[in-house]
Amino acid sequence: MLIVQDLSIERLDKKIFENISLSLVPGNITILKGKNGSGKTTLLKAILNIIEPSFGSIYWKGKLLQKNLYDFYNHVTYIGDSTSSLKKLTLRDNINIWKKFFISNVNDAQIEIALKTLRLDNYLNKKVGTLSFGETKKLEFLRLIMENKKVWILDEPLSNLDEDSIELMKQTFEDHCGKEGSIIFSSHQNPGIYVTEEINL
Amino acid sequence: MKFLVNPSKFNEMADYLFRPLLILSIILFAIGLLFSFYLSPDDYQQGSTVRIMYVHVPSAWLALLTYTIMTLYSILALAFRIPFGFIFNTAVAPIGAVFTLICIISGSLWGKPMWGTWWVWDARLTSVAILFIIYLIIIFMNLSFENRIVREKVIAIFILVGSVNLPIVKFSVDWWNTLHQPATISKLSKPSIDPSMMAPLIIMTFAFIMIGVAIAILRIKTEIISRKSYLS
Amino acid sequence: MNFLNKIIFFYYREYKLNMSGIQDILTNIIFFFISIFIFIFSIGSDKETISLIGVGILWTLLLLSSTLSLRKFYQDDFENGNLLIIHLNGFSFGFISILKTFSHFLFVQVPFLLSIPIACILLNISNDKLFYLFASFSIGSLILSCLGSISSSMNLMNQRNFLLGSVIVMIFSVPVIIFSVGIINMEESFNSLINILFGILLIVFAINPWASGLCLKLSLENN
Amino acid sequence: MSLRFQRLLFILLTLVIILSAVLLILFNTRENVSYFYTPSEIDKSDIIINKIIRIGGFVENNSFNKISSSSFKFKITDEKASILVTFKGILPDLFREGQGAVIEGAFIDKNIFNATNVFAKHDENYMPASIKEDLKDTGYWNKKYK
Repeated sequence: MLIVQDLSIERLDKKIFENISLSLVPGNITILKGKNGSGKTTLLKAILNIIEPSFGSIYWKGKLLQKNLYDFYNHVTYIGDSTSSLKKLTLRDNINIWKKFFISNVNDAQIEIALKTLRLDNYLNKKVGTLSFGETKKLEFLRLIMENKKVWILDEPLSNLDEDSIELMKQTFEDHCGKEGSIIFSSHQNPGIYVTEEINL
Repeated sequence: MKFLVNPSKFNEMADYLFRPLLILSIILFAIGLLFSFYLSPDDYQQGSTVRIMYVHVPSAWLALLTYTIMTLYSILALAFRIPFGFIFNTAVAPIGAVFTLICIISGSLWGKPMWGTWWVWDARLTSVAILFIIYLIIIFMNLSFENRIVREKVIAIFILVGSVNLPIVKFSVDWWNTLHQPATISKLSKPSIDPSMMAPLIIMTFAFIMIGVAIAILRIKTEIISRKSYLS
Repeated sequence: MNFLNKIIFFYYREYKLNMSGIQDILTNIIFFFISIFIFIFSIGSDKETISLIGVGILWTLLLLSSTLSLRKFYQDDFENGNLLIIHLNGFSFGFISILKTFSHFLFVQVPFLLSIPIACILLNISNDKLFYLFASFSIGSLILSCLGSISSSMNLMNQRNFLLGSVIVMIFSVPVIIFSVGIINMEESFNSLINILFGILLIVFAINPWASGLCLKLSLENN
Repeated sequence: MSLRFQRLLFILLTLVIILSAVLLILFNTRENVSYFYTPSEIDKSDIIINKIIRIGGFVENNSFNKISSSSFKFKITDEKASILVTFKGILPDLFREGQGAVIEGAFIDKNIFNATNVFAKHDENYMPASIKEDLKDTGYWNKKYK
């Protein structure tokens, strides 16, 4: 249960955004809308306690975020604008690393299904560097599924994805919210996803 | 004491202080040079080569003093979030570098007659050379980071890490009985320097301090102005 | 318990990243031997001078290899966002820098240390010095890894002049080299010199998490 | 363990490590890492022939004799032991008997040290030449001030 109370951030005495408040209740989706450079990524980073807000505060489970930061991190997955899979290694290695490093309880069958739905299953032995950018972006969602944490914080998840991938994205968002998960993501176009709260920056 | 921490207060104090400081330093330099070249006697061992001491020793003190003050301001800036510390670091680094350079050049000029070589790989000399290169790195860092916030803080962290070298420079003479003579003035007992030679040394030190502070005031003011224009 | 697993699997990831192919280790060692050849050819191959400066050559190569591999520390993970993901996985930035320092020591410096005996034969260094060489090199390379971690974390946001990082490592490694070469020349005062080297290692190891951690947090904040 | 307590623990740990490291270094530098040995430290048994070392001490009085225009022979002493030194080259102008000096070179045999270069070491006392004369007449002059 994440609550952000009239957060405002200044960088080099330039106001990026002012008293933004939002609350992330399990089961709902929040979208951050705004033009490029309107501070969407800064807000997401502030929620992750990477950026220190100049005013306002963020609460997680009732306590100040700084107090129980690592408990918050246990429930959060973050997908940034850059693809985090290791280009030098094959897809299989990446999956192994993710499975081990995130100690994820997702079994191989589920990964198999996810790969099929993302249509990445025949690239298992290819190096990630050879995949197209769209495919590596889809790979990020595989990590999302493998970590399977409660809170998803996504930065521009729908950029350069093709039609049916966006369709697939909506599907996974609904499943996740169904299972008491919550999502906050930023997007500069209008994705047409059912959204419970909308923040315009 | 607010002007040591607050930029606008510093500006007021600076306008008020700068002119007298400059005049005073010129006067002190004149007297100091006069004393050190004509009015003070030769040394019983070294003869007139000892006069280099009147430039070498003050510049060495100033080099170390500048770095210690920069370390203090870095701690202030990082731990207590006082932005003036960053302004001070960027402004004063070249002044410290120049003092260290004067110290090294005058030292090697003095070393030639006394030790027989321009440069000896000796604990004190190497650590002063490292100090000089640390100053240079601080200046280069000022030029190589785009983002101002990152640049300031990384420089402050580097100054703190580099301050490990300060005690080495200070105590290198006592730790390793090296070629460089032990500290003359810092001895708690009667300083082993004759009053007639002490006078020019003190005058020259104050002259160096005055000129250093005057230039520092100028550079800090320009730094404050450049930051304001950058922001508006 | 799973915190320990996370650390083990962090090293599994580092192992995969650095040692994905044999060619990574081999290039390091080939680089090492070719530079020895260059030194020998340039200085002339009479046994006397080489054995005199053999240790100096080894140390310059160790320093060179640790400065060349500065990018391996944080630069790649920083660019593709993995640094943040590792942090979100429960490691504080200071702890990440400790892990990264050891991984750099394991995957860059250790192959180097293993090839010292062969280098000793090439450089005509007598075998009884081998123990001193190993002692001073293992502590020295750990110090260089810590310094490398500090300087590469400082240089994350420094686009224009990346060489500054290696200059920072070299400057702070001067006392290390003075003492470790001292160890090999003055065997009789071995235990006091090795203690000094160990003291330097403790200082650098204590400073590393704070300096690197702060720089990593700063770079992520202003990316 | 709350985050604040953990942070305090790390700060304490770092300080303890740094303190012990500084003590370790200070203790060991005090021992014998000297850029040069004094004559008494070099006992005759473990002299290693032609290993480059530095020796520091005072030039023994009336031990200095000039063999040729550029080669000299003198003794370095620290009032406990003295070493015969041969040197070819130009002596720094501060070099005199009774004056502190540091020589760099190697032992060519058990008791002759061949110096490659000589540095005149200057102690930290500065005193005008004139006062030296008065002190001499009044007899306060101690041997070291030569």
